[in-house]
Amino acid sequence: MVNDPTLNLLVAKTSDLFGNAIEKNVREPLRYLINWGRLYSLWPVHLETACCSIEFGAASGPRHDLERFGMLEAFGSLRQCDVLVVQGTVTRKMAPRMKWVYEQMPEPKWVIAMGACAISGGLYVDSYNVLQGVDKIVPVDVYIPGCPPRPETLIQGIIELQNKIRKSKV
Amino acid sequence: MIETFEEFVKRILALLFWFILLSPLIIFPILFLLVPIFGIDVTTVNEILTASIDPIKALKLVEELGLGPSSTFFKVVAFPGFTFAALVATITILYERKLIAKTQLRVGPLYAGRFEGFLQPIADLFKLLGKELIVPEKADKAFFWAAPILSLALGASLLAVIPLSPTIYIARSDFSLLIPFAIIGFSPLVVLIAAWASSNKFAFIGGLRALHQLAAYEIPMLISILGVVVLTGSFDLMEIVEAQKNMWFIIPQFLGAIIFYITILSELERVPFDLPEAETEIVSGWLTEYTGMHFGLLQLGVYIKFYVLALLFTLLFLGGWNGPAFLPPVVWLLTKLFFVISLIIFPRAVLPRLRLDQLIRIGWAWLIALSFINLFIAVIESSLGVI
Amino acid sequence: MPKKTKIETALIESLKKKFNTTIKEEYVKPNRIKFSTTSDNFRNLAQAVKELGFDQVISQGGTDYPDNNEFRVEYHIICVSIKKFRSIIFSLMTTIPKDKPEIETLIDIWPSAEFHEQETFENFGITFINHPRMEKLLLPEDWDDIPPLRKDFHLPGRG
Amino acid sequence: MPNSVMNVVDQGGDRLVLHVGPQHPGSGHFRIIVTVDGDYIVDAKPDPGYVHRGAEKMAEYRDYIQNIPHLERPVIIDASGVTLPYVLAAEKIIGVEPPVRAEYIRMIMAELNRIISHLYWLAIYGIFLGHSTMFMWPMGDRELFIDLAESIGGTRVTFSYIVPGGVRNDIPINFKERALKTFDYFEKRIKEYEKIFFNNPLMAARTEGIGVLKKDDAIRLGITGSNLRASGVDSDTRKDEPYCMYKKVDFDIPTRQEGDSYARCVVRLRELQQSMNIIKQVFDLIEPGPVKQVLGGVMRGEPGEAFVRTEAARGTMFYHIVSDGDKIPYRVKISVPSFRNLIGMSHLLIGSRLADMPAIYWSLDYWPVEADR
Repeated sequence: MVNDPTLNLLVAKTSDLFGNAIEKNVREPLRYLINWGRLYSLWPVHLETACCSIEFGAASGPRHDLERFGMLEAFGSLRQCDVLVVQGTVTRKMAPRMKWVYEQMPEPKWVIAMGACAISGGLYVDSYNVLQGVDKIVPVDVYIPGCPPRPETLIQGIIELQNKIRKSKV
Repeated sequence: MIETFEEFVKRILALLFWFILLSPLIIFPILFLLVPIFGIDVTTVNEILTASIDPIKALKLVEELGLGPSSTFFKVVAFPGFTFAALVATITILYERKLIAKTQLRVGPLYAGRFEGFLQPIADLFKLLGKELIVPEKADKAFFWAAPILSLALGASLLAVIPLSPTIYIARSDFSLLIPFAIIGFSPLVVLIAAWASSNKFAFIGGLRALHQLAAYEIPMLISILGVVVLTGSFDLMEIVEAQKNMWFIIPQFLGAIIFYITILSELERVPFDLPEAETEIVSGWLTEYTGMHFGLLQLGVYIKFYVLALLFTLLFLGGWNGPAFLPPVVWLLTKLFFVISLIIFPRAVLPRLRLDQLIRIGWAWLIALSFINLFIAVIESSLGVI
Repeated sequence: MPKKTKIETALIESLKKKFNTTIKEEYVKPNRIKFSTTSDNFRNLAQAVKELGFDQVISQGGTDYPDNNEFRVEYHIICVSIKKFRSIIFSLMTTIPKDKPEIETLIDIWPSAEFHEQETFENFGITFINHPRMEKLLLPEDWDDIPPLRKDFHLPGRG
Repeated sequence: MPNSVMNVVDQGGDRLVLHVGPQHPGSGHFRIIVTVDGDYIVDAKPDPGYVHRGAEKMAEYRDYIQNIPHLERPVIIDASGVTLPYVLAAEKIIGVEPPVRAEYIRMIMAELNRIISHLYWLAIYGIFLGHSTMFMWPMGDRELFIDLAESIGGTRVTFSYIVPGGVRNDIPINFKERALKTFDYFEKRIKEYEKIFFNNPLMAARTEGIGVLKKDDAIRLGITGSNLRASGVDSDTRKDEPYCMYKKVDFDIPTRQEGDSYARCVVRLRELQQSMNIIKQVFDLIEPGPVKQVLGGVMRGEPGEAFVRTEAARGTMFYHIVSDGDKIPYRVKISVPSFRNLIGMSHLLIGSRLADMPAIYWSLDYWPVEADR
């Protein structure tokens, strides 16, 4: 055993240096690369819960064109999807199905709560059949207010989600 | 924290700089230890040092290792083999998305990679690499894993005998036209394995549709290329291309080219024959249960098949690498190839999907009859000495 | 009050001739005719209206009157095939006691009433006898509260 | 479970039970449980209710003005079409008459909404048949009409514009010029739609003779709107029982005799042209004046009832409002066209092929949110 404090310090410093170098030069670029891939390739699940779906449709139309951000419109199977856009009110009948859809999606996955109804129940807050906020059953990353949100607002929300992914750990 | 693309590029450049600076200190001593083990004919250490800054010498060294551009390994792995095919497949994916978007008055991918979203397929690839792989509980696990690998293997093995120019090819065979079609014959099997192993109803229906479709369209596909064989009297792609020096076969074999084009669309499950993946009917068809890189491999396999079939169309009907001499043959080939790829992509923008019974009726009733007529035309032309 | 037109008068007269006093004319306005009858006689009235040519149920619903302890069941019938009747909406109404909320279904007379009756069943708990699908349609499968459109069902937080 | 729809399970054998929805690219907010034998559908059970928000119950807790926003949400594509009959019924109960100019503006709004709704339908029908360009083009052109409606109503889709006593505000000054410009452009586009979609032989092969709804069946099952007109019945509430100022304008009711999916498509395409035609005539008829009758205090209805129907984008929209003299309605019964057309779906699906399901389903223009309310 070496008990010399100077030597110990040297070993510690060197390992710190190497650790930092690896952190800075290997893991960070790698993390950036993976996150970069994820944020430009958000495929939404086709789960329409209520009336906000028409503004989602309008956002994938030519004027707003979500594909600019790498979102593929109307992608088929939820097994290949990354983001669950809750398009409006979630009713008591839809809620278990939506949770099921969320559980079947592969990790990593994100949830966008689109519209006032998905955030808190919105206009239908006192209805007997409406879930007051989708965050009671699935974790939500980005809330997009509006009733319904304009496509521009939806795009803003997607950019917020991209910013969130960009800063997230891998 | 790296947060922007520029920072990332800067960091990578800095890393490269330090690597080049430090490599003589760390890597070369190791190299000197390793050289005797490989038994390379290097007389002096100095040669390695010069090679590290002189590309011509480096190339020679690599060739001595058996990895040079003329070596089999390089041909299979890089050019004109797998890497090149995968690159073309990636470009095809991007090209398809941009072309379709422009037809639909949109811009398509725009922000991934600063310029016109040209890094979009790479982003998709990185995304798929980092995704969780889900194997359904009730799936047949062995086959579920096997299908993506089989799909890619099938695509890759198609590349073996197809030449890109008189000098660029992996292997030469007298039957280089038949071999790809023999391999393509396995693709229904791969689809069926993928569909059956998923143990999903939609996948199963998709698999059965694919089986019907591929079986119905393989026969007219084979018969339609027989016309070319009759005209040249050879199954060798090299000779077929050489025979088109004066006239491309699309002129005497116009009907055959059209039948071959239609069967390509069907074989690749493109619109209007994309029934096995018809989203609004059966979710994603036989791809329904595949996640992450499984899905990526299946798609890559399909797109490599896309490349091969477009290449075959170019070689058989568009004169392959023949063209005015001011450009190298392989450039001519690639130009024609991308024209054919556009042709295959474009129906997606203007046609709806067919129904299974209509598709099978077209296949069995029309295309087979037409392909036989085409064969007769070829026989007559050959007896008249058109070519 | 605007005048009744000829068509409506003719319709009312023909119905009145058939049923005498068993049916009650609630009101007749331009394009709107409303009759009520007892729940036993309701089917006969419906049959007669159908024979006049009124062939589509545009709406079917109930209303809860807790003070009288009864439900009103109302069918709104329009005519599509005969051009001169197209402007008229026929409203047939009956009341059934809340203790025994049962009435015979009319889907053999008007098949278009099928989903409407199903909806009235789940919203009020009114059973339509002989209806093939007396089950939940819009409400969640696990709904175990009282039917929501009854007046004694209160929205959460709205007392 | 009490609901027998949930109990449909695979019995083994040749038949396969497919649950299409609620998460399915071809279903929307709705589930249909189909049993297939080979490629043919032998049984189809619709399972709506995924967007049932209890609008009828909520309407019993809000006064006549407050009801408008939540009643238009279910038919968000056709927001004016769904609020117009409600407002007409509420006006009968409250006892107000809107100014003439407001009636014309209501017509403009209703017809604009019909165009917006039909274009959305056309877009989804394109993608349902696998024709992605036909999704994008109508979606893009729809934005132009949304711009027009937005300049009147203030929002993109949920206007809450038609209120008891008139409309909220007057139309902008240069609206006529802008609208005519858009119509000129769109009439050219309709020709392009015909070229790429309606006259496309593959599209015809997919829809002609598919989902044939005979005239007798259509009447018997209570089918309404464009679906009824495609089966050869020229019934349109705007002609049968004219409301607003529809008796002053001259327009055709497009009908087809075939009753198949293709006929339903073509009828809707012709209706687009008729709607533009109506708006153009309204521009000539409309005269300056007030657009709203100012009502003081809370609106109270007379005890009584009113039932009103209008022709919304999908068919006849029917409201039955019962009032007991309070400021809130006693009962609001909404009968929406989608709900009435739902019965036709299983009728048409049984016996057809699985691949024809999207072609039949969306040709009925069934909007699940509207049906569930």
